[in-house]
Amino acid sequence: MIDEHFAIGDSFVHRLDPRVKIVVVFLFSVVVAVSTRFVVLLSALALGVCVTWLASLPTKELLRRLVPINIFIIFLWFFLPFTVEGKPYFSVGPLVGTHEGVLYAAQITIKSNAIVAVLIALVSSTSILTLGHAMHELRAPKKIVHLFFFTYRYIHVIHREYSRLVNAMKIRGFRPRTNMHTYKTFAYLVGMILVKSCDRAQRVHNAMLCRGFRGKLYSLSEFSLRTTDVISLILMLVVILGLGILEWTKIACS
Amino acid sequence: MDKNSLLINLEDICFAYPGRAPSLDKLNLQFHQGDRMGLIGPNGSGKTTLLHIIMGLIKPSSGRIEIFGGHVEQEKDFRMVRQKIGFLFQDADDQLFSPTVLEDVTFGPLNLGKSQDEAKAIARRTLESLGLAGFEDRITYKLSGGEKRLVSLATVMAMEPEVLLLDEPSTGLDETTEKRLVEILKSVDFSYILVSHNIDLLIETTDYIGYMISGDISVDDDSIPHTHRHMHKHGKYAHKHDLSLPDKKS
Amino acid sequence: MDKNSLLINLEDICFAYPGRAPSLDKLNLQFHQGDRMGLIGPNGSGKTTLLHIIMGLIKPSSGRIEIFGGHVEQEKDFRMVRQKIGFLFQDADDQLFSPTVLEDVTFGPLNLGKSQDEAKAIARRTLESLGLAGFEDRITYKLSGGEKRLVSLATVMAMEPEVLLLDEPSTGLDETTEKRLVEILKSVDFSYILVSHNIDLLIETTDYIGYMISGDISVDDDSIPHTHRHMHKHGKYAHKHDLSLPDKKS
Amino acid sequence: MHISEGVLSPSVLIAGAALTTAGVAIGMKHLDNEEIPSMGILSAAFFVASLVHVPIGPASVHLVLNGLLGLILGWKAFPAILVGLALQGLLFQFGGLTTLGVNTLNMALPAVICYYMFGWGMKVGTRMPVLSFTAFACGSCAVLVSGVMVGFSLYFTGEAFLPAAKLVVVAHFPVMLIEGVLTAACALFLRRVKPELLEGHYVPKTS
Ligand SMILES: Nc1ncnc2c1ncn2[C@@H]1O[C@H](COP(=O)(O)OP(=O)(O)OP(=O)(O)O)[C@@H](O)[C@H]1O
Ligand SMILES: Nc1ncnc2c1ncn2[C@@H]1O[C@H](COP(=O)(O)OP(=O)(O)OP(=O)(O)O)[C@@H](O)[C@H]1O
Ligand SMILES: [Mg+2]
Ligand SMILES: [Mg+2]
Repeated sequence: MIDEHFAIGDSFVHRLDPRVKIVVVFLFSVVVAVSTRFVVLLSALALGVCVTWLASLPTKELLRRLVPINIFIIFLWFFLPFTVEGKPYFSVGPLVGTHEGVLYAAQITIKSNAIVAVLIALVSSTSILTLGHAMHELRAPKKIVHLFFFTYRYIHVIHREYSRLVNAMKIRGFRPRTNMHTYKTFAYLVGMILVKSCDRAQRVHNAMLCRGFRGKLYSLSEFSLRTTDVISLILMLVVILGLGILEWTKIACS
Repeated sequence: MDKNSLLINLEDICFAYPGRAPSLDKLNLQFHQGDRMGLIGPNGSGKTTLLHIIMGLIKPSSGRIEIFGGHVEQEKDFRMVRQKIGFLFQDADDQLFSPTVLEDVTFGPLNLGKSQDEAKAIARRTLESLGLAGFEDRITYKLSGGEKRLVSLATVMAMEPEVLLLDEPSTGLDETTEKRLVEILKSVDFSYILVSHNIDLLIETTDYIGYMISGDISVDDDSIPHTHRHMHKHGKYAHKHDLSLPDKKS
Repeated sequence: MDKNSLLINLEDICFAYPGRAPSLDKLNLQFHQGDRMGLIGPNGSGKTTLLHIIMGLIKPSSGRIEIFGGHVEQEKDFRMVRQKIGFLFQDADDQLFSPTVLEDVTFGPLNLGKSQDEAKAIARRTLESLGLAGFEDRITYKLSGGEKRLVSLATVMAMEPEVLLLDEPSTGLDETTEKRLVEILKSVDFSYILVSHNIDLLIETTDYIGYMISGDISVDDDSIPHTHRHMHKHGKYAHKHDLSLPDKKS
Repeated sequence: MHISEGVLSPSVLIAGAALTTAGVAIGMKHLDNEEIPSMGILSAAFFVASLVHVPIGPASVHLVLNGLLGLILGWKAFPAILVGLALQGLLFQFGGLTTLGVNTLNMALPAVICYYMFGWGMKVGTRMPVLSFTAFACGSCAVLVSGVMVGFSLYFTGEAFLPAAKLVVVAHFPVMLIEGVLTAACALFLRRVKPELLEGHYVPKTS
């Protein structure tokens, strides 16, 4: 479950400098998130599709990952067409859907999918450790970066401990149901994970002390921008700027 | 069920963890009522994986599993299996999750639909039979390594299984506790499969030894001594054990 | 420092975890330059506790610790100790906390004030000497159990210690990896204390064996064979080891 | 509940990001360099615990546990949740960059509030019934406040979200109950097994 399927690969996108990817994703997400014009949103979505295609990610897995956000979007579709005021467009029983409401819901749908498509294509195609190093290079606070590294490192160890406990419950005939026994068992499971992690924290701390730890953490990372990275960065910045201008001129006109 | 009937029958089982080379590769295994089988093999040869397959904790990508004469495939088939086969995990210290020993040992029986009182009675009985009387209210987390291992065994035995699978039950145990474990194994009349890197232990507690290498088992007695420096011991004890078979209580 | 000088000298060390019976009880230990000491004893007899005391990870309630000829007591005294004594933990996952192998192995040297480049050079050299060349960019959590153990050893060796403390380094390892470990131990010219439940391993890799029981050590060669069925082996190999002492490279 | 990318208005996104930055900064002040490894390991534990799915009738919900997290970590809940959500986003695409601020705030602020409201109940010597009651209240309140904050995040984006926001809050009610029960049982477990964890002595310190 916590494997990084998309990080394996050797497409053009996979080989891009991770710092470039982070900067691009960030600017793209911000610009698209504040945009409202359909021209802009549709171009953004088209761009998202292009980038995922460039990253040659397995389509099925990609669609599977789009499911969670779209569930929330579908939930919104049940409300927004009826609650946004405007010209009546259709009706379901006593409820009247408006033109504006449908447009608004459509806008959100396109925005969400465009942002997440680019996020998946650029960020999930990088291993999380590389991303951490790139964040460090981009001058993210050191403490946060190290917290990120340690959390990520030990998620795997603790997840293994967790699966062992779950398996131990399974082989003793446990079946989750809606009852107190189940809730109590899960509470014990959570408690046990916390207790074990606490002990592990102590042991890791000791191991670090034995290697001269005095509160200073280091990261080794060297990235070097290649020409393709610089060109891609400039290209994408121009595209994002274009989207921004397109959106902004609307504001200027209206 | 009659003696020497086929309890576990695996045919051409293949399994690979995602993104890994196959851990089990067309593995075949026949395990009969009354068998006490040892299993040895290098790290990563798939011993633990095999036991997990039998318990239905992971599903093979191909192959056929028959247990107690029935074909098992679905999660609900395995629920029945798990009542009859007890499994002691590698790292058995990780098997306990309840605050007290008594709660942990009653967990299995409660899941099998026993009442609180019945479950407690079973738990007390099991603990006593393993020499753990008086441990009921101890906090599991604070037990010593050896005690945890024995309590884990109690939690499995409290399910009253017919077969035991033991994955390296003696690693990290001192000799006294290991001996106690051996005594327990020798005294119970279960059929069992015991995985260990310690050939002396296997020789002492099992009738025959399978050698697992890169996802397959060979049960060829002659091939084992070459892999271990205690070969003279093996020769000596193996026969003694073979002879002692008819003495078993079962 | 001259050969056979006293490296570690513990006098009447007492220690108890809060609310427990004493784990160490008036323990005395003299450990000299060039010694290769084995330590065996039942679970909970205080072996790990002893090693933690030496590293200053826990502080004794009474008694005196002298290391490298100096009295150590405060945290800052122990900082010096930790540069000269390397400690291999029981669980490799505790020791490998960095994302990649190279980062983990350079962690120690960097803390000792080496520059990034020096640290990397040391790390590469250490990895190579353990047969782990090419492991630099592997992700630590994806290593196999045996690899993790060897990389842990590398992280400790990269500190270039004079003494090694090894806490059950071979548990859960198969014979191939265990042999590799034994070869490494035999080839390095460290003094070390090796804790293990496996007496064969101790006999092969150490000059004498201490037996720890309820918080105290007795280094009485005669007392050991009685505790183990391989006594004939011990008698045989122990002498060989004693003889081989002067041959050491150091 | 996570809010997807592209839903919220810029002002809500900016406010969320700003408040989260402040919260994380305070959390980081409480955190020595030396504690970072331990905090990371504990955050990882909460991350894994939040993958637990508990059944409720025919459906199942995953645990949030921000009440318990707040009790144990206090202000450090902010960095812990930030990192946890970032990793969730990277691993499962449950959220993205622009909503990271709002989503962190919605989970971490209730955790901190509960820390101040119910932290006293976890001290040594509290009687068992008091402990279980405060733990229950803590677990359910944290989820309730989270739900209300998610609701408000939507409502502040536009009046049109009001019915959806109300439903989001209502959907949190059953989760509240489960979280309360689980937090109480978990606190009792910790009290028996490792009481110092509940009192904030979880980080190893070199003395
Ligand atoms: N959860 C897992 N995810 C991915 N790969 C795994 C997992 N568990 C085991 N493996 C891999 O599957 C192979 C078989 O592992 P398995 O644990 O069955 O070996 P084993 O014979 O029990 O070894 P050991 O003697 O060390 O216990 C190994 O290559 C191992 O790295
Ligand atoms: N962190 C701890 N808190 C409380 N008690 C502890 C702790 N660690 C060890 N003990 C207790 O101290 C005693 C000595 O433990 P120690 O770990 O030193 O034994 P050991 O000889 O290393 O055993 P093993 O062979 O199982 O590793 C045991 O009774 C143990 O239960
Ligand atoms: Mg195994
Ligand atoms: Mg120990």
